Amino acid sequence: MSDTSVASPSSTRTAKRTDEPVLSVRDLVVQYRTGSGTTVDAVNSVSFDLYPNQALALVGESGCGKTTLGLGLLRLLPRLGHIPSGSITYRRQPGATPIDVLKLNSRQLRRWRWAEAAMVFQGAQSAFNPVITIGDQMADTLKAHVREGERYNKKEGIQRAGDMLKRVRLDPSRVLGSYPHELSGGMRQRTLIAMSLLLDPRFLVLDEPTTALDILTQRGIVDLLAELREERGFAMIFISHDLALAAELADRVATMYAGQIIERGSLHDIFYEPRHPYTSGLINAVPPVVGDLPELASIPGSPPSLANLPVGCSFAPRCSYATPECRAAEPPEETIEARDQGQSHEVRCIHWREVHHERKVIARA
Amino acid sequence: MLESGDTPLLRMTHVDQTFKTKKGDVPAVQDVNFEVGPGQVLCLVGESGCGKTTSARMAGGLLKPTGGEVAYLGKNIWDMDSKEFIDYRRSVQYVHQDPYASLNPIRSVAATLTAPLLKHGLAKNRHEAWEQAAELCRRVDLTPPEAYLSKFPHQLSGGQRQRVAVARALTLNPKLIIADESTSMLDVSIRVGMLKMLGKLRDELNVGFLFITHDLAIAKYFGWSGKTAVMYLGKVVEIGPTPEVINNPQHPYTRALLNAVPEPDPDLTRTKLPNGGLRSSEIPNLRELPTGCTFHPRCPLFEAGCDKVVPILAEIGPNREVACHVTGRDTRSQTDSPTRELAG
Amino acid sequence: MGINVADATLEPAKGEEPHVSEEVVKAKGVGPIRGFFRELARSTSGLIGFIIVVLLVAMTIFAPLLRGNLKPTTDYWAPFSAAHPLGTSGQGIDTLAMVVNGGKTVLLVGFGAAALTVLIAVVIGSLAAYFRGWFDALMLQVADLFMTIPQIVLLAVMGSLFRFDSPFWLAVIVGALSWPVLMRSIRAQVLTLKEREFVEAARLLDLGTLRIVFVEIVPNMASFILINFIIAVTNAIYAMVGLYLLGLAPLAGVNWGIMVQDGWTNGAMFNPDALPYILAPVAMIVLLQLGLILLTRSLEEILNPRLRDR
Amino acid sequence: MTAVAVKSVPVANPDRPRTPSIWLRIWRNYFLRRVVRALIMIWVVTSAIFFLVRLMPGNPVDTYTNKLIAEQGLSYEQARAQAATLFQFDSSKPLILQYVDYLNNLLHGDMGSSIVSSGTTVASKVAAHLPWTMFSVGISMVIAIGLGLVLGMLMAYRRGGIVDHAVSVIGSLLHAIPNYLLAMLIVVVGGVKLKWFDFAQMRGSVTPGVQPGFNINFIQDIFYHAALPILTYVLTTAGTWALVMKSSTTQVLGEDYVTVARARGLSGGRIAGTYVGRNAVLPLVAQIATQAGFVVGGAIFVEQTFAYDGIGIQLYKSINFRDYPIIQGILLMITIVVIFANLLADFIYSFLDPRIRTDERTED
Amino acid sequence: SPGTADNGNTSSTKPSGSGSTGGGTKSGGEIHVGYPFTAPPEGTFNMFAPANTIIDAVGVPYGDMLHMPSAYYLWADKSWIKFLIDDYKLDEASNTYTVTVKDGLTWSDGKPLTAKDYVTSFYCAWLTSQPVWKYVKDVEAKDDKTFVLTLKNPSTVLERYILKLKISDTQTYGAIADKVGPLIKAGKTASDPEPSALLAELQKLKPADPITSGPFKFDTGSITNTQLTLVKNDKGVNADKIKFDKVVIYNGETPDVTPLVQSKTVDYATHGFPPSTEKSFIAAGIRILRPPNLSGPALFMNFAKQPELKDKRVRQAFATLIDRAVVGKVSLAESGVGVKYMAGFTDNSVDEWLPAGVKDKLKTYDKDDAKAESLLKEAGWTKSGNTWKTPAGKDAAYELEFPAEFADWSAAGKNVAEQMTTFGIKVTPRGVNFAQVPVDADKGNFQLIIQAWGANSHPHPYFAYQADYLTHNYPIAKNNGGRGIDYDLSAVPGPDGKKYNIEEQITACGEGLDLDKQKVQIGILAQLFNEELPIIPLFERYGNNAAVEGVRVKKFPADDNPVLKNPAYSDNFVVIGIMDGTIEPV
Ligand SMILES: Nc1ncnc2c1ncn2[C@@H]1O[C@H](COP(=O)(O)OP(=O)(O)OP(=O)(O)O)[C@@H](O)[C@H]1O
Ligand SMILES: Nc1ncnc2c1ncn2[C@@H]1O[C@H](COP(=O)(O)OP(=O)(O)OP(=O)(O)O)[C@@H](O)[C@H]1O
Ligand SMILES: [Mg+2]
Ligand SMILES: [Mg+2]
Repeated sequence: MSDTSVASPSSTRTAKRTDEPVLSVRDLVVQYRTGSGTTVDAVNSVSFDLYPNQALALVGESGCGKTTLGLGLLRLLPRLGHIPSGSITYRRQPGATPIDVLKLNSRQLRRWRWAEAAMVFQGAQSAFNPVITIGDQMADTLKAHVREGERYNKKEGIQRAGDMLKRVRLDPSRVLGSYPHELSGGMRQRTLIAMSLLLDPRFLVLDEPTTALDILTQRGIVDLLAELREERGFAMIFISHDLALAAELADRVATMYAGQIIERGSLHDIFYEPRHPYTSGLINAVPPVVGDLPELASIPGSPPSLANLPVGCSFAPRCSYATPECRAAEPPEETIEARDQGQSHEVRCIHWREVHHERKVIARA
Repeated sequence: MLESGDTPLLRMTHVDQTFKTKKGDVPAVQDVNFEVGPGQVLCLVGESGCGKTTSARMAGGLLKPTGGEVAYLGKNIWDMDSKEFIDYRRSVQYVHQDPYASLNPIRSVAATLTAPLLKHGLAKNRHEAWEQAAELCRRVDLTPPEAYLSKFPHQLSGGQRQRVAVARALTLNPKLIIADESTSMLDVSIRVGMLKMLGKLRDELNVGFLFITHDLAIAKYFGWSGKTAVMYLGKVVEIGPTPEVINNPQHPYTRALLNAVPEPDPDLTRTKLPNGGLRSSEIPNLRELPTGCTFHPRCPLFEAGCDKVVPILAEIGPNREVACHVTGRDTRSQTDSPTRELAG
Repeated sequence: MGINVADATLEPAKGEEPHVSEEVVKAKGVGPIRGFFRELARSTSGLIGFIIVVLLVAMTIFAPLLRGNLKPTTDYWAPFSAAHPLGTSGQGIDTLAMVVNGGKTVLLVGFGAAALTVLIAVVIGSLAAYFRGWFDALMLQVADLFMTIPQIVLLAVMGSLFRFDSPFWLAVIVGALSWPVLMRSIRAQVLTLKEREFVEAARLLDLGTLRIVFVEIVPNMASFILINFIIAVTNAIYAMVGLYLLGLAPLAGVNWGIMVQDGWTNGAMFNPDALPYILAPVAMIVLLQLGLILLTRSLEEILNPRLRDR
Repeated sequence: MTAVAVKSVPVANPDRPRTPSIWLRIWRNYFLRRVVRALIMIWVVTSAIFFLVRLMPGNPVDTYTNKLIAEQGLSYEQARAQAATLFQFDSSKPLILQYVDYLNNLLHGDMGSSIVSSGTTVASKVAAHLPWTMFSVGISMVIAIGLGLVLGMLMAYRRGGIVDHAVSVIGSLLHAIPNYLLAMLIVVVGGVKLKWFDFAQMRGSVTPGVQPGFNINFIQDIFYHAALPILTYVLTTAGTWALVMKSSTTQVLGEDYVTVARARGLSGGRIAGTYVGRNAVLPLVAQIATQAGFVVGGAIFVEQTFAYDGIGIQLYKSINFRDYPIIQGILLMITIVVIFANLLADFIYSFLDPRIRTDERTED
Repeated sequence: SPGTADNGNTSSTKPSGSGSTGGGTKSGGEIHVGYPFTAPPEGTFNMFAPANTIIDAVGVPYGDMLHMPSAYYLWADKSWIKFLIDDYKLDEASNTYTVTVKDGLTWSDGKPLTAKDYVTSFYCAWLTSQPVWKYVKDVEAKDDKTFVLTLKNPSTVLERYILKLKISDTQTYGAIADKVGPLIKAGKTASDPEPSALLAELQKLKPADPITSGPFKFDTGSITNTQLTLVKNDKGVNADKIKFDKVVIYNGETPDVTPLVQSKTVDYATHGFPPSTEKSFIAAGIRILRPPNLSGPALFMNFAKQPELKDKRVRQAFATLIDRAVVGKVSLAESGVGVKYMAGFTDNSVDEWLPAGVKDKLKTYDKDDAKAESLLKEAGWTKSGNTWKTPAGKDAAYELEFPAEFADWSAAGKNVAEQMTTFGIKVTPRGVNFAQVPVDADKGNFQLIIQAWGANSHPHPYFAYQADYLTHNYPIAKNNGGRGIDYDLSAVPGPDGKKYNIEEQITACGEGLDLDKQKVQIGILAQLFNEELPIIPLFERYGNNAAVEGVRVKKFPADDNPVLKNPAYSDNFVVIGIMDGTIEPV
């Protein structure tokens, strides 16, 4: 990858789906060191491919390692986190030489981040420097990625930042001059989204980008993301626990549980024919908004502690399909037939054949 | 508006909050009125930045209103003597919206949870406090508690932090909980568990809730027996019993919100109208509010005059109030009560 | 400090049984000292620092046993020799013996004054920032007053009225005069910290103002306070030397400060034979500070969980 | 529909007067209020200095009288009279009257004249010596703080690395050597023993005969002479700044927005400067401000060692001579500077940290 | 005795047409000396400005080469080197003193130096209350050469006052001095309002370029606070003999000057160097000259607070138990010489001032612990273990105060404390600010304190006794609000059994012109002092002037040269050597 061409917004981005993924992750493990020398595998042997213009939803229980995975992809792990094994390969364009992200030096990494790979963080409150204005932080981002030999054009920068803010339905005249603490939680989150799109990255990790947003804004953002994705062809990883949002936005869905991707497949495969009991339970737990008060189904039991995972399938203790084999060995990832053509569907459950998901019929007012 | 003659736990009357910034005043909350009684739930929904958190902060005594009155058990909290205020403080707990900021980075979960227990004598010794903290963890699904108690916030995921924050609010057995988006980072399954747990508090211990959420499904689920207030640009535009607000929304804004709720069904959810059917997705600037009804630039029911006259929050039925010229008129023409009544 | 050191040692080991809490609770009771050493060993340099400090303190305590002969000889300003490894003073006293024996007052004054400085600064600074209003305004004025009142003059006056004879009073004097700078820094930090939501949360739990300030807020800047404490130790020692140099504190007894003063007035730095007399006490002070600084490495990690990496 | 009718008016604050008087407005104005407070502070400190100075043991007339009696065998009355005329200072005048005179003169911009060396006004003395101190200490402060902050950040960035250890050791070593001793060692070792520089030439502030003015010659010369004091100050203070900055930076480095800034691909320099540095420096602003006193007060023994013509050594001398007006004059300068530097620090602080600024406004 | 001083004397008494003849010795050399001075703006060239001005600083001793006194004294052979005068004569009958000014002297501006300038100088001295006027009624210039002083009361001390007064030029000071004559005639005293106003006027003068009579003048443009340069004044006294073109004076106190000496930048410095520094000088091959200083530190006791010390045997015991030689050695190495005769004035002058036989009667209090013990026991003290108890039964424990900043005095204080403690009298040393020490001394806020004995401004013992008996005792201390050591001076038993009033005795010893009569009085005083020991002199201080030979200066006077008996601060031998050309550049 050449450093100089990074920030180009002009090149044709509406690449067609090919066999070349923009990002392919293989057997990625992320560990956190904790006190007294122990480590926990917050991400455990995760593999997936992300193709240009594709939206991959990463759903899963709280604490299962979604954020960690996202941070790992950008090599932004905190000092006690590290990647002991696995690979992350990035391809700017189909046909371009692949880049081993884990081997980038800090300078290359700096250029790569945000211009090629951006991330919207969970907890936007602390994502901004509290003592400088949003406008300045936007400008900083733009300035950091001006191409060599070029100078940062202040007016153009403000223009670009303003445009982006408008797209997330914020008033640039107000937000640009504000300090982070002067914005409401949702406004901060939108500002962060606007900032993430500022440089037209090739792929975007969105870590629960809409948790703090109301439905209309959420919708606006989702529509916006879809629209921008259409327009610019970037890929995205949409981390969320909200299946409904994933349903709205994603092409593919990966379900995580206790550090592992336990199922991945196309949108329809996952929502209509989930093969992992956990995925199925998750979908069933979403409460409908209209109609009378329903009895909510939830997955029995509680998520396991990563430090103390059960042997075998980690979902087994909560699983109604569980058998002694499940508790004996970790289930391998199996590829099963997909509903959609040209899509794959993988699942880590030895009982996948037994799992039959009832599609809920949602009553509309 | 209160069914029985109970004094409400919390009552906000004509509450205003205007932030002074160097670029001008920001009227974040204007003339907000509501009450929460014991065992009741008031859900506050609305667009981002509409003043939900600000209202909640005023209700929690964290921010002094620039106008109006916040009363706890009938007494203005800013006129309380210190003993009364302490009582209020302990009885009203608040869960912050952002668990990344509301946990002390250098205090372990155990320290966070045991501190109030020990301080207020709810636990006799460290051992007991530890046990209770573990129990609290279990209640918010942080199991096994031992794995979490000794962790520090930076070692927790977003949802785990949020649960710690909730657990902390429960330590003092409060009478009223103000929960600001306190399940937003939880996945559905855990969220349901949490809501059930909170619902139990509500039903069995008569705890009142001011429940802020943007997720109407949650408002519906948790606030079914209570009320829901919809805020827009610092004002309450619709308020009423939750089933009615959800199933029979009157304000065009509420309707738009409901229209926009996503469904966990790819085919279905993609048939929804963009913008929830609104004319514009632009959220006006609080410093330059639109004239008349502040919603008029986006309102699908816009009529001439909406941009001139400010609608008042008027009663349209038992316990139902809406601030809309159009739908208000339609419903009120039957009830014939043009003036607004204030509760209590 | 409000940090519960024991808390920090409770990282569960992998594979602990669910009802481990019992043991953990018990560990709280027994482990502080062992835990403290385990924490210390987090960082090699921290451990080295700790050893240096302990050795220095031990040296001052056991000084009379180590090298107790402070009797003068007739060999004034003697150079290095086997009998006098660091030479002798102008009075013919063995320099090494003076160095070994001269630490007690200095350490007492240094630590005492620094503790007082930090204590006043932290208490006043954090409370002023937390309460704001008249208390803050008043304390700022008092701090400004203390900061601007010329100390030489003040000390000259006080020196003529009182006798700063005991180390205790020296520590009080030095400590009482040097808190304002740190107080302002602390205040500035608390001003920001108290706006954090976790402080709000603590207030909502009615944890009590003092607890909020000193347990929730202040430990967040523990390492900052710590480093300032160490700097305050050295500063206090030299403030004391300054008092001696300006003739404002009585020269009585053997101590590093007086050695520096005496060496300075007697031009010890001009004579290679006499140089150890002035440099040895300075070296001791350097060593003390170095030990403390290295020690902070461990303490920092104890106090700030985010820094721990092992 | 007449929906307008009952639009509720926000409850106005009734007890706030409509048009506050000018004094009230001044009082309300945060900045003005702080300035007024600072002025009062200066008055308090000035008064305190006035009385403290006179409480110091010995006074110039007595000291001189004693000297005359002892050395020249005059009668007490004779000696006393001579001393009194010599010093143009009458210690028998009631203190309170002296004080009133002093304040009165001060208000008219007159800081008085030396009583030990007649005809020398305090103003001329300050004007002659203060610039040197401000020059040498000022430059060293800038260098030391700059260096210290950079090193401190480096240490925090590479916590546990070689820079960290090296600077820790060297920094605490230098901090623990008092500046006067270091100055002397520089002279003795560098100047006399190793002859790295011509110490005799470098003494003082200017080379005799070099004419002051804006010319290369003069500027070179003053830097040449200031080099050793600057070196001493920098060496003895930079380490401290580094250590303090390190601990402050370490705290900031843990903040999420730093991670986010890294994610945004900001250059290391930008992050270090605006995201880490700026936030880490906040708690140091107050400490830096208090160095203002040092900038105008100088370091007595360092100036003495290098025969640098600064105000510190003058203060020391005037204290030894009990030259009240000079002591007062110099201390007054220091007071003013320190107080205003603190004031400035407060303003700068509220400028650097917007969270405080709004807080200030809503509260006052 | 022969030697340089003698040569100097003879040569300078010869009239010399200055500047015009025989100036072939110019070699363009420089001599660098160290001395503290105050640079402008507060340092002025005004000779009558108060202390702490440039002239004052340069005045001792190098200023003597600018504004010359009439003569320099050779202490060893008690003769004068006359610089400005041909002769001086006392006429007892008319009670006048006549000074004859040399012919052909000129100021650096070319004007002649005449008796008129003497009048100017003495009138200005009247305004500044110089001690000479204690003995003088009025002065006048009979003609250009003849200057006459009319005396109030003649005294032996007067000669020195007259001859050592620096002569200042009428050009600068005349206008003010002229107004003094009428004031004196009108019977005013210097402290009256008119003279005071005049004095203020005098002190405000700021001559831009001082006119000098000596062989040097200021290079006014080159003065900084680190150094100043004196350049040759060809018209000045002895200008033709001087071998140096420039005198560079480096500003600074002991610690500042030390490295300059070490690096041999400075050739001669009069500072009192502490022993360790001195050691390093010697190691570097720098010579140490040891001129006398006639005074030193003494142990003062507070009799009001410690009545047990009122017993003279106790004081004698103290003097016996303290090894004064050690104290001197510790404080100033070779230059601190333990006091031998305990006469109250310098041991050097004992032969000169004591009547025959008295010297032998003086006790020398040699270190003798047994003797000290018996003295204490006689006085009722007891010893238990290693601790002495006073007759009142208290442990003998004292605190000894001394100025912390003075290296020699503080070393002396510590050493005395050490010695006494070893002996069993616990003495805690306590160094305090030097400005506070005299205040404490006068107010009586001390138990034991180190202060000066003897006097170095004037060789007459009268001055030494003033310092010993009066300065920190009630007669003078009362003016500072205390009673000092509170030693009763009114009826001290003398060697002859008579009771003496010390104050009267001191006055008597300085009065009149009859030296023998004075000596008798001095003899009595010396015995009184020696027996009573109101204070215990510890050592006599000698200078340890650093002298660098071979860099710029060829040689300084040899150690056995009697000129080295001159004190360094007055009648300085280096000044003499420069003036007469015996000190030369290499
Ligand atoms: N300290 C402040 N200074 C200035 N404006 C503020 C401040 N705090 C909040 N605001 C403004 O007040 C408005 C309401 O904010 P608030 O936090 O109550 O919104 P919210 O309804 O909670 O939104 P969200 O759902 O996004 O959290 C916003 O426009 C916000 O920018
Ligand atoms: N620094 C750390 N040290 C140790 N464990 C950590 C650390 N950070 C996170 N963890 C643990 O790693 C697991 C995964 O955390 P992560 O933040 O990736 O979860 P998540 O899937 O994003 O959850 P959420 O939806 O709640 O944000 C959690 O169990 C958490 O406790
Ligand atoms: Mg997460
Ligand atoms: Mg909010």
